[in-house]
Amino acid sequence: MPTPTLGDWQQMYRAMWRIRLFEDQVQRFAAAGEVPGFPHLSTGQEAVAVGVCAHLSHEDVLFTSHRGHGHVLAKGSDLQATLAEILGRQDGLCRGRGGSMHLVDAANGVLGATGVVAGNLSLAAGAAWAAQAQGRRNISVAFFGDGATGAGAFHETLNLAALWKLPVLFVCENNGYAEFTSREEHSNVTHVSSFAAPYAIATKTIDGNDLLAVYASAAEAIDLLRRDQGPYLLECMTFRLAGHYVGDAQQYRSKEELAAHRDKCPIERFKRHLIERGVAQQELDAIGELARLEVQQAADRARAAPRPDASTVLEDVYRSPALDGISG
Amino acid sequence: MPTPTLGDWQQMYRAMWRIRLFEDQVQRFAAAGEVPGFPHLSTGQEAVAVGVCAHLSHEDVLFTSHRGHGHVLAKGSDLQATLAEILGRQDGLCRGRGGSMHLVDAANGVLGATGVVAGNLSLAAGAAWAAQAQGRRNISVAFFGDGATGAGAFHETLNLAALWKLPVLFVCENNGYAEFTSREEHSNVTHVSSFAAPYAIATKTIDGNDLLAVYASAAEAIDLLRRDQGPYLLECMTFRLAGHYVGDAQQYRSKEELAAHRDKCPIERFKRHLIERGVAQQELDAIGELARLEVQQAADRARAAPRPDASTVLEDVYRSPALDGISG
Amino acid sequence: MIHSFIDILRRALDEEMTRDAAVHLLGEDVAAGGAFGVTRGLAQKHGVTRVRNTPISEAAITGLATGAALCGLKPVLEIMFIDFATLAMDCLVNQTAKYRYMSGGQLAVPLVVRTQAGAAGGAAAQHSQSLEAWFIHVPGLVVIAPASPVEAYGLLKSAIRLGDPVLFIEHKRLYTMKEDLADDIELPPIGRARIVRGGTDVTLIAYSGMVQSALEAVQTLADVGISAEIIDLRTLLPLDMATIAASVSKTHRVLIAHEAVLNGGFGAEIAARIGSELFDELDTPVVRVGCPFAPIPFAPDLERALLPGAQDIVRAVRLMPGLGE
Amino acid sequence: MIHSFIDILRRALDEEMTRDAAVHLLGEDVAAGGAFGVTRGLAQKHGVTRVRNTPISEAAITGLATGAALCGLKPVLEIMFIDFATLAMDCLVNQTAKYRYMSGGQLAVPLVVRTQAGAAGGAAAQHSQSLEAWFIHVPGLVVIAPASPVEAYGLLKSAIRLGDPVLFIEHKRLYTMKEDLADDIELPPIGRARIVRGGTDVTLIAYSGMVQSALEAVQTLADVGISAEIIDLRTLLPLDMATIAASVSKTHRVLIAHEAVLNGGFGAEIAARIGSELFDELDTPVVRVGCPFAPIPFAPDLERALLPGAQDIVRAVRLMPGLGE
Ligand SMILES: Cc1ncc(C[n+]2csc(CCOP(=O)(O)OP(=O)(O)O)c2C)c(N)n1
Ligand SMILES: Cc1ncc(C[n+]2csc(CCOP(=O)(O)OP(=O)(O)O)c2C)c(N)n1
Ligand SMILES: [Mg+2]
Ligand SMILES: [Mg+2]
Repeated sequence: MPTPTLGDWQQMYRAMWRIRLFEDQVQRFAAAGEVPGFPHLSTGQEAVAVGVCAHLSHEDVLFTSHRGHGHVLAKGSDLQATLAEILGRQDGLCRGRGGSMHLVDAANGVLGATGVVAGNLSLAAGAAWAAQAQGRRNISVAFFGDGATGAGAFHETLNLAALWKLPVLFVCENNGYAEFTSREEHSNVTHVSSFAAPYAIATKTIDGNDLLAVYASAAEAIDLLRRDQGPYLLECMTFRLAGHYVGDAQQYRSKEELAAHRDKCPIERFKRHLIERGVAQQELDAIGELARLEVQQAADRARAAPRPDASTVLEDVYRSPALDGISG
Repeated sequence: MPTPTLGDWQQMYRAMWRIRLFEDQVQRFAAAGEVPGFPHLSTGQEAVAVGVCAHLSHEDVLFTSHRGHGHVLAKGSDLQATLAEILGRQDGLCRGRGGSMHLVDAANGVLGATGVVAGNLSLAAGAAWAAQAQGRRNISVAFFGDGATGAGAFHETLNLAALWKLPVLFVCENNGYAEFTSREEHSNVTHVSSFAAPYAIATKTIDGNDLLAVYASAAEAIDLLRRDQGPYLLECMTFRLAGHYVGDAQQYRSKEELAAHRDKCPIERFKRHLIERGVAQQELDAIGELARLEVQQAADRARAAPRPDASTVLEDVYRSPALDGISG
Repeated sequence: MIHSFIDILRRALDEEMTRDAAVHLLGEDVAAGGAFGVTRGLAQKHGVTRVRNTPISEAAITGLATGAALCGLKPVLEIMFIDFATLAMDCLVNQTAKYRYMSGGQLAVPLVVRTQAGAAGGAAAQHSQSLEAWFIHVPGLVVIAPASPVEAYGLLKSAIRLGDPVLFIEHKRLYTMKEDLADDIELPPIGRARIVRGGTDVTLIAYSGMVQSALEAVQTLADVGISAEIIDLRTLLPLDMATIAASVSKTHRVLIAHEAVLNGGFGAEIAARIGSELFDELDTPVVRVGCPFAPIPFAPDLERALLPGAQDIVRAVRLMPGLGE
Repeated sequence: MIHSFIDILRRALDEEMTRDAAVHLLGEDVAAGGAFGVTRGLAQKHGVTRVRNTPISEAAITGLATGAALCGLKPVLEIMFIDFATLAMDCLVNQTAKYRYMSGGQLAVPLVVRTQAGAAGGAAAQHSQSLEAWFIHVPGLVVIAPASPVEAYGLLKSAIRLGDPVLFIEHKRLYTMKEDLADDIELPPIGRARIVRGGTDVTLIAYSGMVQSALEAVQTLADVGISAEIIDLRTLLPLDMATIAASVSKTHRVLIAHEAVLNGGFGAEIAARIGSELFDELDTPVVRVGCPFAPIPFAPDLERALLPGAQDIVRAVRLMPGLGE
């Protein structure tokens, strides 16, 4: 992989802003009662999504979790179609069938998001198996939280992926919480990367709020995968600045803890880096403004988009035309 | 725990013979078509059962797997009642309802055996939790095979047991195979004990065919558990000298492999040890003969035992009398 | 005193914990109050060793609770959404439900698994299912699905005291429903349905969230001169056929309503039994109202279109020969 | 050529693997031939990368197969006993079945999950269940349960070519059954039942192992002058109501037989539909024969006492008003 140019880095800076502002927009829509269900925001975790997805092509596939907006956008899915899906509109990515926790954008390699914690991991391994079996070079990426390591499916999948040497990158966003329960309370394993050792899976724990670190480590990991040296477990230490879902009163953590992490905001941090590298504050402001406009436009259009037609509710239960409209 | 006397060791020698001859008897019964289902013999793995169970009281509880005859006998269950259960008789441990894979002898602390691989592990942890919650000193033991480490339930349970510091001893009989699939083919993790590390669970891999080693390591482990330093994962390297189940043609392994392991028979090995310690060959023969007679008598009686009365088939679906005989 | 469904569940748990030291709660986030606040404050009151947070390990925590139930505890396990009970089916079905039988009566599993089901507000396909039909197919389990706060209070307490494994299904749409709880309520027996409202022309059989829909429907039906009797099953397993028989022998018409997918839903079993045991009592075919054959879609417009409701009951009753327009 | 059920399954798999490079087999011990020998020799022929042994990880291998199906493979996954499908329910129900719908039609899951069910010879409570009723309750799945070798051959091939997720249930008691396979057999369509034997007095609806029991019963019934028609459903989801309706409109009497527990079994759905759609055709109540409400016991005497069989069918038919003694 060629070293990114300053322009590439600026694109990534913009990508992070798009996610941040997108989530802010979802938050506003949700507060206004316009988002069905309970959206989980990725605010504060943008560097992981952007740093990993910067290395992926459309042929590479991605499976995310309940907290997946950022990953999908970083992979390149359309802002408006993604937002429209979260609003439950007909021109959303899944025609309003999936919603916030179930974004799929097949053409862009976003193959799924599961609301069941850890449910995506084996799917990602399966996609990697298909690539391996068919001799394709693309890889598969699974994003998941630290809470998912409590689930048996995580461990079953590690074993399989190691045994079959699957080109799958497991990216854990260790944000220290599973809902309202802190990491210490749901596991006495501090670092998710420790689970790789028994399987001799390559692994690393990095600062997930440092875009440079994420980018570099993902490059390394993905390079191994593309050379059949998979799988890889990348643990990104991060923090969600938002509640578990929109509306979470966050009584389980202190104002001080939150404040301390606000200072480690990945966007601010990368901004300081770019300034150090000589990018003008104005230029960065302009990038942020551009992202704001993009999100604004997507929001306006998504909100104006038509709702699904109730008469289509029984469509697409099966692929086979012969099974269309069966009642059981 | 006081050091065993020579007499204690001789009792353990006898216990191993009882298991060996019991399994031989099951094999003969099965070959004659008298055993329903597909019994899994523990031939060759006797040292693990005996070395661990020597430390358990009736209050300590045990949960075993599909390959559990030896554990149940070593824990002290009645030969005849155990065999009667395996033959599906009315005076079997479970009145013929359970069978070979599902031995329960509650009064003796044998709380279950599951035919679903790894299904017993969380139950054992639960029993340990109950003891802990009620301030009892007894411990809980789970026996399982190396194949069970592929199951998510194994890992979920390790996490829970470590987090809650449960007094549960996980005893893995690593016999190198899961059915017809060798360890190398179902995992690239050589030693099951490696799974303990992430959780900082105390662990050890030992020669499971060496009764002395099993006895000493189990003593150490159980001592930790009784001092609230649990859980513990004890990996016993062993080998099943019989097929996966009675009737298995064993095409997946060579005659040489089998022969090599016959030489490592835990009973022969322990016999040599006792002779070195001055026990007379005659005395050992007499012990073996005693075990043979015991098993023979149990077999004769179990075989003569009545079959369950078909009219009782709907009994004991529920405990509550109000639910007796409901049809749904 | 007026209680919401959530508050009344908490009260029942609190009282049972006070009454019996063997009762322990466990589940994801329960010490923090649980995802829906049902267990709020209970860890503070009864201690974190009796109200235990667990990792996200539905399989193992169900096994843990089962093992503990074998050894003297009376655990109340929370599975946050019934959709995640899919992860605990081995234990619930192969172990928990069968323990007493397989041990020849030696052991029992006094366990309550509380879970939350049903669709509301765009929770989408993986957080909205009604899967009770799976569990009524499993000998050894008891299945309860209360339709109101007061019912939930009594049924939960009865379930905790039962001594056999109970799946206790709470409908997310009922959580905010409020009712007055009398001081000296008698605990309802497990396995007995209740007549929510008497009527003479048609029997509406429902449970959980659909009892509210039936109540709504009854108003509309009354306006057109149709008198409907509502049976709230309360306990799905065992099923109270006696109450059903008494009602159908009077009305000779039956409609069964549930939110679950129609095909293979619990309504099929009820309809089959009525068709067999009350064949001669039926003036018209048994009608089932339930979810058409699709996963629950995310968009509210679609969700609404798919879910059965009061209008579906009204429409179906009015199509019954003899009651029609 | 004469084939056993096991051999014919192998042949179908072999032919489909030869025909379509996307077809891959996976499961515990499948490279070694599988627990029942179904896949014997296929690894040697098609290579161990197309016939893959897996660890004992029912959840993950189901996810793996599903993920691979999304990306161009057509996996055929073996779950050794349907009792272990309990470990894969999250994936099968929450992911596999719902993928197409939740993605708004973008993706599909061309996956066949072969599994083995039913009781025989003391396999006991955790290796003997018939759980098909759970799966017919899940929109997005197809459920097939063949009743003979030749049927299994055609249905398995049709399933592999379908393009939607199929649960393919093989009955362990049928594995040794033998049949002659013609050379130019036409593949049966998914969703179409077959008339196994024509008759006029009563319709016997069965599938999987119970079709054999029905055939036995028909002999005995013929001896007392009762002419029974047997329908083998073959596909349980979708259900072929047209074939049922045609038969019932002729016989006006129905018995449904399955090995699964009666309460909440698939028979309930069939009975409910017949009761509703064919109400006026029925001269007598629909009768269901199935397993009474208990786990499968180990002892053969008890297993035999519990399991439904030909005599239960005969007895039930002879109790039907108008056909009786
Ligand atoms: C199997 C399962 N159990 C419980 C839940 C409820 N739940 C949703 S998110 C969540 C916490 C997940 O924590 P983590 O994996 O760390 O992801 P994060 O939310 O921190 O991004 C839980 C318990 C679920 N969705 N799936
Ligand atoms: C969940 C589950 N999957 C598959 C099986 C079938 N099966 C029975 S024993 C066995 C192998 C178990 O291997 P291991 O745990 O090493 O125990 P061993 O037989 O070697 O003692 C398998 C796959 C099962 N019983 N349960
Ligand atoms: Mg987290
Ligand atoms: Mg083994």
